[in-house]
Amino acid sequence: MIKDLSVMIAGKAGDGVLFTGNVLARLLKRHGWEVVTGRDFPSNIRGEPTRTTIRASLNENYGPGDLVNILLAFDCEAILDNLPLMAAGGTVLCDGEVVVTPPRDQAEGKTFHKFPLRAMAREKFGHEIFKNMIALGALTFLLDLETTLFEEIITEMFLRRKGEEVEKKNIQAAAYGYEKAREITLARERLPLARKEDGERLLLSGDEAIAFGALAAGCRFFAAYPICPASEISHWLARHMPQFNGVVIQTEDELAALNMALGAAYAGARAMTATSGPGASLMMEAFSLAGMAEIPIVIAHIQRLGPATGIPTKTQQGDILQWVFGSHGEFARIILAPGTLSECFELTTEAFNLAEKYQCPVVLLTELDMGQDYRTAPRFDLSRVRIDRGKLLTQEQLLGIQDFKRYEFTFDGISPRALPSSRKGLHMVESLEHDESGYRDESESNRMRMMEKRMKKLKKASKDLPRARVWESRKAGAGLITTGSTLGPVLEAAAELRKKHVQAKCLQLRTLWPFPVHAVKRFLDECDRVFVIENNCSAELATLIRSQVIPLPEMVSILRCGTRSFRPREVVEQVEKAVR
Amino acid sequence: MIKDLSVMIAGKAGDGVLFTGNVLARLLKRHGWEVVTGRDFPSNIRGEPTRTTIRASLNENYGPGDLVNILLAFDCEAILDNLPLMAAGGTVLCDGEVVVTPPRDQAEGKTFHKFPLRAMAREKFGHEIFKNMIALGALTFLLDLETTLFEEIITEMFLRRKGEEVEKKNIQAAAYGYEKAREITLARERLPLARKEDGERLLLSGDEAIAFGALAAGCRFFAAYPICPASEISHWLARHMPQFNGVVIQTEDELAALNMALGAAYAGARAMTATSGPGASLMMEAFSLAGMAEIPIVIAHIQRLGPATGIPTKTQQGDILQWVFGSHGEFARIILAPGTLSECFELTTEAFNLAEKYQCPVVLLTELDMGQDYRTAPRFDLSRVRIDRGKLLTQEQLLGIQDFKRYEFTFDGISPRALPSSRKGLHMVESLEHDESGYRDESESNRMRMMEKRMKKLKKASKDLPRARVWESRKAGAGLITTGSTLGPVLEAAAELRKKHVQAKCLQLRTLWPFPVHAVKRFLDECDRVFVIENNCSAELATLIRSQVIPLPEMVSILRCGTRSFRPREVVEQVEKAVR
Amino acid sequence: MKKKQTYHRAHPTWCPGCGLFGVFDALKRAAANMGLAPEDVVVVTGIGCHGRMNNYFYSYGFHGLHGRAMPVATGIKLVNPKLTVIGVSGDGDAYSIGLGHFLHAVRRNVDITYIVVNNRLYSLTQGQMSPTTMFGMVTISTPFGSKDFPIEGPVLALAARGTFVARGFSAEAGHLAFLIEKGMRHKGFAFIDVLSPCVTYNKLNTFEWYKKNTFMIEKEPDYSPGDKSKAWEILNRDDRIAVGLLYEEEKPSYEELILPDTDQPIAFVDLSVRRKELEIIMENFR
Amino acid sequence: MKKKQTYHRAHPTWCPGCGLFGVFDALKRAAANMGLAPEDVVVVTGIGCHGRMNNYFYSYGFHGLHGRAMPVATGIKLVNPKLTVIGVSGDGDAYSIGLGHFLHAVRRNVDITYIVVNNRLYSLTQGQMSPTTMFGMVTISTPFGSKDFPIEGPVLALAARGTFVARGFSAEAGHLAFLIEKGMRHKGFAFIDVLSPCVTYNKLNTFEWYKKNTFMIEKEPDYSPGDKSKAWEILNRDDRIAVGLLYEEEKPSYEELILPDTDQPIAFVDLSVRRKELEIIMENFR
Ligand SMILES: Cc1ncc(C[n+]2csc(CCOP(=O)(O)OP(=O)(O)O)c2C)c(N)n1
Ligand SMILES: Cc1ncc(C[n+]2csc(CCOP(=O)(O)OP(=O)(O)O)c2C)c(N)n1
Ligand code: SF4
Ligand code: SF4
Ligand SMILES: [Mg+2]
Ligand SMILES: [Mg+2]
Repeated sequence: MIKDLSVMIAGKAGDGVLFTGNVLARLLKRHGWEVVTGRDFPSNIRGEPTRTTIRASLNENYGPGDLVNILLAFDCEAILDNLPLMAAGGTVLCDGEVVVTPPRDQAEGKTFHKFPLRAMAREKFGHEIFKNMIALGALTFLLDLETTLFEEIITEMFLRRKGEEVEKKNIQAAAYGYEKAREITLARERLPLARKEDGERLLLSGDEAIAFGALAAGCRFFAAYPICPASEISHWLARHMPQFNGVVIQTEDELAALNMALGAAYAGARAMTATSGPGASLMMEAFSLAGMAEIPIVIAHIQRLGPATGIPTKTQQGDILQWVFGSHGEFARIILAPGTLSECFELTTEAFNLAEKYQCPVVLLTELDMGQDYRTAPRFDLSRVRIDRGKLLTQEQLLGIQDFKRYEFTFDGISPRALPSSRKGLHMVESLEHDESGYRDESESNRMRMMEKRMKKLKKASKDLPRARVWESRKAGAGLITTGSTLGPVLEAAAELRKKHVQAKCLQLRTLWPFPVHAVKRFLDECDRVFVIENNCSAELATLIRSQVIPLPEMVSILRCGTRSFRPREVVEQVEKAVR
Repeated sequence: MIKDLSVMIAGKAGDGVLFTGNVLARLLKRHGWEVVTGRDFPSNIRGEPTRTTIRASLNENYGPGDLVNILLAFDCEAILDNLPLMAAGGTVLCDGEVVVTPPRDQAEGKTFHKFPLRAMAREKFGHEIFKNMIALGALTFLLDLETTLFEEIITEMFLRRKGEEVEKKNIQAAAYGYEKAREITLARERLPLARKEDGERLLLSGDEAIAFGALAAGCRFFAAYPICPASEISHWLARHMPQFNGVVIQTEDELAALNMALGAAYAGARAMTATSGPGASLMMEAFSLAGMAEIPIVIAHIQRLGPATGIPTKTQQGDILQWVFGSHGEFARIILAPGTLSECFELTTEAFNLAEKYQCPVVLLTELDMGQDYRTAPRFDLSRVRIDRGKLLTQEQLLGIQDFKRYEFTFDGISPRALPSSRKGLHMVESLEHDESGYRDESESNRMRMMEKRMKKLKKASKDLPRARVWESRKAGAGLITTGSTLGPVLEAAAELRKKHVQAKCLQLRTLWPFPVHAVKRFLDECDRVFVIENNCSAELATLIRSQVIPLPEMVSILRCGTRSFRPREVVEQVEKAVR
Repeated sequence: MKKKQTYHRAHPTWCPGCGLFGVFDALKRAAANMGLAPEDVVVVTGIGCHGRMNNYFYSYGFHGLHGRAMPVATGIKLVNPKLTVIGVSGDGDAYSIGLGHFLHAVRRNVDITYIVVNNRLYSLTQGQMSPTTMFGMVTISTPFGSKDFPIEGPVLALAARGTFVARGFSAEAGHLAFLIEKGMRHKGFAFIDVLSPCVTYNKLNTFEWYKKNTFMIEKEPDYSPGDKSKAWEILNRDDRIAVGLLYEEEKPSYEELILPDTDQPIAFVDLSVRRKELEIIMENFR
Repeated sequence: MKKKQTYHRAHPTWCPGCGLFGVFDALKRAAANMGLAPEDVVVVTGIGCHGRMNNYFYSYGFHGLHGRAMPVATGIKLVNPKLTVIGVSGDGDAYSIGLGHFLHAVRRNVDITYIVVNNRLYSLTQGQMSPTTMFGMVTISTPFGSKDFPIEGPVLALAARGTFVARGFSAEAGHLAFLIEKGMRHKGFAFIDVLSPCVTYNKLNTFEWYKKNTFMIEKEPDYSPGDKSKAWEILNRDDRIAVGLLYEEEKPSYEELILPDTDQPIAFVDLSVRRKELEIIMENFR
């Protein structure tokens, strides 16, 4: 029985590649499989090559795999680029005018079928749009999936939104594709998948998990400017916020987005914004204001490939140091980096507490492949969501206080907070250096105390932050340090390395700032060789570690400077080479 | 004979404190002294305490000193704050309604004179405005300066601009102050200064030196948005640019400033912008564009105290890491940090060459106290200014080329450049990832090569950058590493330490990025104990060093988190404490 | 009605004679007339001499970043619509770096009163040209005279579909107080450009100059602030500058349109986890 | 006169039927009519579907940052006034994130031709509301309908003292080419808002919708583009959208005013160190 496979859907922008892949992902998930999609898109609405790869496993599923077992292409030319990725024994189905002859060496061991999806759709169902359902039907056959489960999904998608007729026609198209595949493929090409209970599991994107986490955590004000790959957070919240009495504002730009969110947070909302690449640079000024005025704010940054406009549809981890060291002046900030879908949810809910407890900006730093790709995850546990608003005072508490000072010097640096309209809470929020009541004060003595007050909040916070996670507790030959969505390939690589008798353990940094010095030191002590694995060109994570941990053993950086995330093999090979 | 002294002028914003101090500085300079002013201003136009301290020495003058010898206050209250800074035997002259009794212990050994400047000005010259000239006259007496030299300066200031009458009246007021001081002060209070030839020396601010350097280096397009303490560069250039056929544009904001300068640089100008604090954060997005599109641009950043609006009139070194690690995505950048007035000029002229040779943004990072304070310096040597436009092709060269590619992959990563309007030079400037001709290309293979190409430019650049400077060549017990305007107090502290038999040597980093790893390593090898001295709260320079130099000995950070630069004594004390 | 003194926190350190004193006075008067509790008012200011207003006017205050007063004010108003939110900017703050935010706030018609203290210069930074500096004027940044054609806030606000467009003069604090009060009572975005001499740096647009070059539209016989083309015309007159309420129109305000429930300010909504509803939403992910 | 093909670099990958094809065609025609050498033209674009124009139109091109086309174009024009500088933005690029820059470019009257391809949506990012999206429209970012009141570029340009304000329609490529050519011949800032359907995301403002809801002012009997109040009036009409040259005025352009010598482009000025002059200036520092 097959327990792990990858299906690639390829075509041109506008072909419905993403849709097809996402439906297949859902279908596999309903069969109890762990699933992750891997989209690879151009930054153009139409006409350029596009693909998505669905990785599915019966048990653990860390992320995109090394090879593809089935390739379904809406355009036969697409197979040429993708053949090198195909596993031996793979099957290729393709549609298109052009007849393509793959190079002999790459074609060996693979089976090719011309599968005229468009023609079938046109002829049998009167419109090319049905090509995607036919394709999915064919895949359902190839993977020996339950047609009833597929029909269920089709009904969910179409019945309510498009009516019965559309639903039916789609079911028919799926059935047609199923039969056609049976006709043309060979029995040995079929991959009979093992099954499991779907259970309570979810299938969603990181952006959705963040949006849902925000809603659960009481975020009631979200302001953002559209940008790939963060917009989905905004779109999702726009649909659900009203039910919770909250509001989503599309601002005129990113400067407005963060400033507006700061105004909202000051006035009492749990507020958030989300952005990427150039938008993040535009937020640097107001980021500094949040630090100075100690306004709790959550900023989600879904990293795309830079610099400048870069490649908006490709993933990277090239913005780590900007958040740690960027913006003018010095102030307290917290930077969290979820590495799994569940953490997207959990760290988001936690981010709002941290922002309010430590009255500082909290950045939720993730990547395009985490934000936009779909993954399975256990159902989110809402009973574990806590709301802690820190030292926010109620009207009653304020009335009981003698001389409220918004920026009072306290032992832990955290001052009481009052919302505008509160009686006895009147104060200033000041972007200039200010005194305990918030009024401008440029004296050196005040400045020194205020800086110390604002900075020391992080000392207390360090104990309260998402801890670095260690996989495998024994002493190891190879220690792999990573963060964010690179975790998936690294964990898979570690498992692979262990199979090859390289004792590998992993450290996942979930808080990047304040930097978890002790956790890293402890990990370093337990490893013979250390590797820092990150999806960027200039070793940002390694640079950060070096700047914070002293003394430091030698570390080897494993980097990717391309347009996608790591494949496990790429990590395995480099570690092996160094260790052997 | 006196060889070193400090005079403080204090009052309220609007009193002409700065004017008075600057004239005194000029006067001392004309006597052959080395001079540096130290302004300490509120960020308000009127009514708040203000002071400036003129440090003057016959020989070396590194920066502000530890103590003040003469205090002239337009407002007797001002003396209270400043008494603790006064040297034993100091003299105080003050005007004002309020009678102030200084605390006994602080008053001891100092002489106080009530000096009714305003009343004298009103009575004798019909207007309070003459109070400053009277004050200067008094100081001329106290320091036993040449009245003829003073009259010369008055003539330079007033004759052409305001006419003979005004000039005369000012000379009279000065003479009056001179006589009055003679009347009321005691002989022992007079500090007869030694004299030297003024020679060809200059007295100017760092901002002026940068502006002059830009003009000399062929900068012909300057776009900026007003901001303290960088505006002076703009103001100076606005006056002088037209003569050189260049233009200064005041843009609508900092986003426009950098983008406009990039357009200008692309079209062929040597272009520049200047900013500070919040303005720098606003430039982060276009900074990234300059990196991606490989546009030569010079950005001067005169650091003020942050975060947010901070204290716009106070100095700090809190924006180092923003330029090294800030902005989204990864790209080549060069960061220079002048430590002396001469270097403000030299590094600016060099910045334009580096920008064009390596086709990347060059940041000139300095501080408010360097930018706005006045210092003496040897005359700038224009014969050493070279213009190197790198691989910029002329029309003739282009006509001789087969297939011009703006972003051609070359051995050193630097590609040929053509200006719009050139025949045979047509190309795209693209903020998206692009191919050799500049057109959008999102393929992984292209991306990898382009990133490598852009990044490797810095390798070649490293050999071409302003070298780190070492003071004192022998092996030392204490190695002091610093950058920017902190150099002054550090050098003075080192001299002081040597007097106290602590062998101290200094390393001044003049290029912060690409980081001069070897120079630092070599220096580290030559010192027993290492101190990193910087004017900020979070040890940015030390963090940078740690992130780049491996392995690293222990380093002690000496930081200032206040509102002014170091006084030498503050460095001496901390080093001594650690070394002894 | 309250006393004007209620809002007097401290005596300003603006240069003696500065137009900002008139604005400060008018603001206090308007607040007094409205009888506002200082705790129910938030004054959001820009960066500039005008930005010191928070130091003197007693209420909640937010002195944010240069040019960003409007986004901040919008965020505050949406989260707590019961607050009276007043913006105070300068001509540089509102018409230069903040121009985009200003006009977007206008078009959204958020219920904010926005006072732009227009001294036709960047005063706090020592007198550089601003977008309202007159053509040809010599300033520290334009030693050979300004070459930028000026723009006027009220014209732009009208073009961006402003529902309340006015111009005051800081020498006429009583009239200005009347405009501010009217602006606060206006449902939606009320914009008031205030002609306000900077006595230190602006030697051209002085009190006298304005007295000569302005006229009160309230005194024009047939002027009605309901007529948009009239407003446009009067704003485009070359000879003299119109002062008064130039245009007013009724239109739903942004918070009415976009908030699910204006009576339940987001600021005070109960945040306890609404598990039942969230569990149902989670079903969408299955 | 040149051939239209001169400027055709590649066939666009815009969605078939997109209004941008009309703009591309009009731009080529206008350039051909002007007989411009592709090397003497720089097209500066914003980020959005419109931003792909550089990939198809053959000339020097600068595809910069979202919303920042105008500062870049201004920098280019000032440094080399002999270039024909054309800006191409979208409604998001020009009227949302770039609104400030747009209006400041208008007021400065830099000699640039600025074409804003207005499809009333953020199309490249999948169809979110833009500042010209009609009130109430459902988009991916406004599932319950847009609550922002739209603004119109031409009205704002007029208010910012634009000297050339026009509106084209991408279905009328010939007329649009005429407007663009006229804009390029105009000395100063020429602004053209182009009504341009996004066939993929905008199901409301379609070609048919525009045909029904626009009219050509050139066909209005007594319309003259020299009359500002007329232009204002016609732009404020609620019933139908005016297409054509709405307003034109003669005024010195920015580069004439601010450059010491427009005949000596900064781009090609000799940079060798002018020691003598510099030594004299250095004397000021003594
Ligand atoms: C982003 C940013 N750029 C520049 C500055 C410097 N700055 C402070 S106030 C000001 C302009 C003030 O002009 P205006 O808004 O008209 O206020 P006024 O002082 O005239 O009241 C500027 C440019 C800043 N604080 N922030
Ligand atoms: C600073 C920044 N924010 C956001 C984006 C994402 N983005 C790309 S195109 C676009 C809007 C496009 O709308 P428009 O200008 O109308 O162009 P169209 O696609 O409709 O032609 C946005 C928001 C970006 N590239 N840069
Ligand atoms: S500088 Fe001008 S605007 Fe500022 S306080 Fe003084 S007079 Fe008023
Ligand atoms: S998405 Fe719309 S604007 Fe973009 S190319 Fe397609 S039709 Fe044109
Ligand atoms: Mg002003
Ligand atoms: Mg658009």
